[in-house]
Amino acid sequence: MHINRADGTLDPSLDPGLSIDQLVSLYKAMVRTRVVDDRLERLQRQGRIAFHVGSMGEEAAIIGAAAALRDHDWIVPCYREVGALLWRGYPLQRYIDHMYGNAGDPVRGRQMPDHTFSREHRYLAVSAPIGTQIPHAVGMAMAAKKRGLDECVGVFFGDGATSSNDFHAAMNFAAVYQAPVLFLCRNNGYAISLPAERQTAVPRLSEKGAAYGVPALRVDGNDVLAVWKSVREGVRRATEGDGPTFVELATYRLGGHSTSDDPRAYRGDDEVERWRKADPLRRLRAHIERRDAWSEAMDADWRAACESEVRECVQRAEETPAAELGDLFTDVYAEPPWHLREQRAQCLDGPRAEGEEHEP
Amino acid sequence: MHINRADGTLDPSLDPGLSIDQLVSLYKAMVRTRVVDDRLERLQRQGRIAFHVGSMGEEAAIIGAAAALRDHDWIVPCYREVGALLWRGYPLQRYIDHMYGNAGDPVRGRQMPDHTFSREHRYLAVSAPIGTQIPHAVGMAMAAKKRGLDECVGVFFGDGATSSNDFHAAMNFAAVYQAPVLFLCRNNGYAISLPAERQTAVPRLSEKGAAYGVPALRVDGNDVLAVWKSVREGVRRATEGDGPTFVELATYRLGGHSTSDDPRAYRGDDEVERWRKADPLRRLRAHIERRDAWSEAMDADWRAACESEVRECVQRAEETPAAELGDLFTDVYAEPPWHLREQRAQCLDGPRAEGEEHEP
Amino acid sequence: MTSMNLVQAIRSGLREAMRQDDDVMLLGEDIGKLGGVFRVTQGLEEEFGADRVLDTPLSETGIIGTAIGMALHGLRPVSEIQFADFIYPGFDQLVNEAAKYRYRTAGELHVPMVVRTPYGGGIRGGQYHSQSPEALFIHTPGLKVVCPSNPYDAKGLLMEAIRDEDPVIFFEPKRVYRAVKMDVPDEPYAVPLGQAKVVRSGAQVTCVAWGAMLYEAFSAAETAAGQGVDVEVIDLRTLWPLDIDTLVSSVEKTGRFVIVHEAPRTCGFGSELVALLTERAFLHLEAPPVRVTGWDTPFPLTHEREYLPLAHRIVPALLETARY
Amino acid sequence: MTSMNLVQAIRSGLREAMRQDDDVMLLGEDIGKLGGVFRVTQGLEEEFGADRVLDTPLSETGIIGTAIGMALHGLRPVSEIQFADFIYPGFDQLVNEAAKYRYRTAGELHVPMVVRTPYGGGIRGGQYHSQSPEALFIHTPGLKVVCPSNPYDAKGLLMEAIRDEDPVIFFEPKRVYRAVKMDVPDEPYAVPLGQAKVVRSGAQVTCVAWGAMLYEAFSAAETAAGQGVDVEVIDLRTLWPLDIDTLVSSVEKTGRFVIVHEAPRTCGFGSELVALLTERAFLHLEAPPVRVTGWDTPFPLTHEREYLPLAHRIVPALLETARY
Ligand SMILES: Cc1ncc(C[n+]2csc(CCOP(=O)(O)OP(=O)(O)O)c2C)c(N)n1
Ligand SMILES: Cc1ncc(C[n+]2csc(CCOP(=O)(O)OP(=O)(O)O)c2C)c(N)n1
Ligand SMILES: [Mg+2]
Ligand SMILES: [Mg+2]
Repeated sequence: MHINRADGTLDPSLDPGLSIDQLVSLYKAMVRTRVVDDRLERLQRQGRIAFHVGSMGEEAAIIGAAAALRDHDWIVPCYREVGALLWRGYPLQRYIDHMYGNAGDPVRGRQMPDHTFSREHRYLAVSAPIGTQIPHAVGMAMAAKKRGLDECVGVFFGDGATSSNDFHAAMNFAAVYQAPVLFLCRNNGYAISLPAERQTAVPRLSEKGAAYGVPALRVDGNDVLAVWKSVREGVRRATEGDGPTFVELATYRLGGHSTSDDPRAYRGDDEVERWRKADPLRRLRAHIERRDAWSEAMDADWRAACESEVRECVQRAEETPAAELGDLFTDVYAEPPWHLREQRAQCLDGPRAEGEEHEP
Repeated sequence: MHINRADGTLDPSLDPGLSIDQLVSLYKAMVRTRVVDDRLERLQRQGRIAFHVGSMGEEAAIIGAAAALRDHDWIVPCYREVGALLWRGYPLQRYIDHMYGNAGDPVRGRQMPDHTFSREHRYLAVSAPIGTQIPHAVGMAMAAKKRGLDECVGVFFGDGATSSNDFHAAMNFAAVYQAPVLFLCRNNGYAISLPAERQTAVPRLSEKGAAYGVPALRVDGNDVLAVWKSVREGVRRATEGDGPTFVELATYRLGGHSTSDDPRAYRGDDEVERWRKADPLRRLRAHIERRDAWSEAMDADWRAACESEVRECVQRAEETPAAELGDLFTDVYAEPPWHLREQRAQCLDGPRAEGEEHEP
Repeated sequence: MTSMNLVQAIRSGLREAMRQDDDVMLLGEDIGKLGGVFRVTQGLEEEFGADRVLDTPLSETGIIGTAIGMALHGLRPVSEIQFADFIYPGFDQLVNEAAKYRYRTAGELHVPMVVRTPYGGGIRGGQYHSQSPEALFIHTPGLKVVCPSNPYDAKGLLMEAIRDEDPVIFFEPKRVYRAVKMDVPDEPYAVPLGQAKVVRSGAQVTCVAWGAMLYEAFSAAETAAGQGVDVEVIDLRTLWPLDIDTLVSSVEKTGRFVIVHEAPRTCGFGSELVALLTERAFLHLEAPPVRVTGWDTPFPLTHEREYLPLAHRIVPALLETARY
Repeated sequence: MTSMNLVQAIRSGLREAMRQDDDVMLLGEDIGKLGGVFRVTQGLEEEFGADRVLDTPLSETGIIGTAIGMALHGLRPVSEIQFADFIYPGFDQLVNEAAKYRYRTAGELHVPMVVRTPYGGGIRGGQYHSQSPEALFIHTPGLKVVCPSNPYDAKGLLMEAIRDEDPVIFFEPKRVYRAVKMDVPDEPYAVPLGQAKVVRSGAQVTCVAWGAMLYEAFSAAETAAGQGVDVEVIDLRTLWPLDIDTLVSSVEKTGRFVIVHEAPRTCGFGSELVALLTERAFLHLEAPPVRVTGWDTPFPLTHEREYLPLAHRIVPALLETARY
């Protein structure tokens, strides 16, 4: 599906009729996410944060899908969807604190950067193992259904994750139990270095729905309107008792897999250039400009506002002390058993690490 | 696909043209397997063997597929396919010895009954965890392909196994690497007590091929000719470099899951009775009788011959001593390390278990 | 009070937990109409309906993975893994997800769930229906591991595990399922997690066991008594977190100990117990610790009674330790 | 001889093994053009072709499961699991299949394969890029477990592991990958499995370590020497089967020992070493055994240097043990 054309016009037969305010909000959120991404990448290169996994090029897929879910629907993320969390109003400061693993980090310096969560925003916790979150989403959806709640769950994952054990189990359980869940597959062309064409022998990931009896479609993931419309339709199906839907969001990862990656080792600049032209920000901007709801000046202002917002958050994060050492030992269990109380005391009362680790 | 009609006639447009001798051999093998099954079930009820998992009703699927593979193609079994191993000439005595875990057991009393193998007959080793053999088959097929051998691999598994992690990984790898492998899915209607309709939301397991780009078809698994023809076509594809094929062999498990099962807890007699009428032995017999290659008298003679063969094997197996105690410690590694040499000595030199285990 | 075997007591625990709390759900293979291959859940689908007793597709990844999602949503899923030998397809979900959820969300989200699974040998199950993988889970911070030896403890521990806020792996000694009967209250009750039980007090050697091997340890202790050696037998009941105090005081008293378990010796839970007790009771030790365990081979079939650490192997260990 | 870091030495081992034997194949995620996320396989796809260096779909089940099939067919697959933390989706294939194949076919079929995987902390990887799950595999009869600490051993052990007829899990200390350089022969050579190495001899305390922690143990020993305590440091190299003789003779000499590892303490390999050495050198022991290990929590991020058993925690353990 394809609605927002490159020239900024919409396919009138498919236009889901979002208001211009909504479209502008979406655009602004996409730009903000991009600005945050840019800044974090620079911070990592400067050695000020350890790691970042960005979403450059995938903003329409991520934020469009988040917008189509209702605020009380759960989002179960992979690790590249912080744009969806920010869309829901998660404070940017909290995210940046998390990136620094400091005392303001909601996960208390226990996880790598970009592995945050927010119960309040109904956004489950990121974990690194690929695919594991997919059955969680199905279980949550089954729980919501059992409790008779008008609630569904949208779970994000990548093209690579379709090969995981968890994807297979989750799709099957979702169909068997008709769980109100949306499988939001960000096909960004690569699983680190492996192109999607070598991940699987089928040309479209949406063909995987057929194995399970999960209705599936593929949409242009760089077209925020197509994303919104298909996901909203999935929400409707889920909440009307029609079970799961699989939506392949066909997009492209413009950046490296993460700041640890060097994409030039496995793909050509020409390919990236081609996709830069399909940048989802550019496309939506063309549309809202065409409708006179946006302009060059507004764009510059908004970017500047986002930049200064991030700058302030970063400054505060760098001034915030590290997460407490004692936090190392809490939350393993609801109540710390004897051995953790003992180990905590040994650690806190023992010698501190100084200087470097020892290598010959 | 359906070729051998209930009245014994064949659909001429689909008849693969097996010779009447071949058909008689197939029938005889099917009867022999049934007789062996019957006898083992009785032995288990008499407490003379611990366990048996039979193939009553599935003989056409198993033996038809084995016959369509070439002798040098590997068979990778689930646990219900001893008929395929016997078809390849595995000595019945060896199988019965295995069922007794005695000194003649090729696995030296280390595995449960019906978990045998034969390298010589290119029949891999049965293991109990469901689905794990499927990627082995793909790896073997990839190896055969890499070595340029004219060899393919047929792997058996049940309807339940399609939900396993291993099925998913194996189908995907097979398609990505175009491995010369045949996925032989015995859909016998149940995974222990769970009906296939509740195992997955798709009505035909062959629909699962679409997710991977593995050509898939469903055939009447009680029709040995349809089984043979579809599997042989898969062999042709595999060996001509066209990659994997998935064949759903739609059949029915007339007996319990194993001798430990009580199928009346989850299915009605009427259902079983309906399927008894579709017994694959009956159907093939009707055909070969119609062609005057078989008769009531020949049938009785053949059954009697099989029965006395089994009886003799059982008698010999019961006279054979148990597998040696020292065998407990060999074959963990190619060479026993110190700890196993030590443990072996402790065990052999230590006290022997007597009488019963201790329960209050 | 009703006289119940282990299967009946566990069923009673499940039933009472489900009656008390509508959020308790069961998931597993063949647990519906069939009532599970060991019939533990017999009658529960009938009583509570197929939306609380989910007879699932054949996927341990799916069972454990969706149970985690249910628990995150506030339900209390109790999964059955048909045999402990088949828990590995769900291993990633247990060790990387269930075990770490509370930690990685700083306590805001957690996974109150129970995974029940029959374990151990003695039913002629060979290498795939006899395993005792408890050590793998004890090595995983964030999981609790329980293993009752008798019907009374089983029901009480199970009900407590279901109420517990952390993920609990609940190992059921399948060899004991129908072999032991005792009076069990029909109403709900709890046996707290984390408390071992001295089932026989003695002065000369401490013998630690759990699950099915408790009976072997007990019987060996009786035999040893006949030969003048007075053995204290401890049933761990909860393997982790361990009741360290009960163990240390016993060993401080006896100065000698023998650990019994079915799993292979190397890196089995016995090694941790030896390490903990040696570290903590070093000056009291009068004999080297001894482990009587399964051998370091896959679980065999024909010779399973020579593989298992049955009384005939425990008795000499007790006598030698006492006389060291 | 070329000066190589650990990554280069392992790559050299793979390259030589592949040149020697056309049956040696590589499988793993991103191991092709990218050369793996740590670049260990860089250049190998180019040299040996994409049909010997399989850049696989994202499935550890598929990688290990198909590798088993290849090994059964006579190939010598060497799989890379991108991080040890991600080995669990393939755990069932490793413990139920690879480990048990030889046993369950009475030696007629077996699985000569190697699974390489970077393990351990120190690279700011948090709970999913820092784990040390060696104990889980040591507990599994049928698997061998190797963990080199330096480039020379790594190449020699890897080449030997590839030639070995049994499945070998080969843990690579990722913290050492680029941190250590030493002269390594360009040609093939073997370091035999099952032999530990005394890297510093000493009379008063035995300190056992492996992988990245060897350097911490060594450094702690030097510090202790400055305080008058003479420590013997042993690099295990092969974790299982263990070189028991080297360990026991050392402890018989010193009467005291300290085990160091990154994995959580409980049911870590340290507990087995404590148990074995206590059982076998009981009368020589003059101090309780000590384990300096990762804490029993998931692996943290910010405080990983307080989680790891670095020299600052080993030194006091050595001194206290020596002075006990
Ligand atoms: C089970 C597992 N195996 C391997 C990895 C290493 N890894 C991290 S991200 C990644 C690729 C994921 O690709 P995809 O699912 O397409 O998501 P994307 O990063 O493209 O958004 C891999 C292989 C992992 N995290 N988990
Ligand atoms: C991983 C795993 N989970 C559970 C089991 C227990 N189990 C043994 S057979 C079986 C059903 C298999 O059904 P299917 O694949 O249809 O094969 P069939 O027995 O019908 O031939 C189950 C659940 C197992 N062996 N392995
Ligand atoms: Mg991707
Ligand atoms: Mg079946």
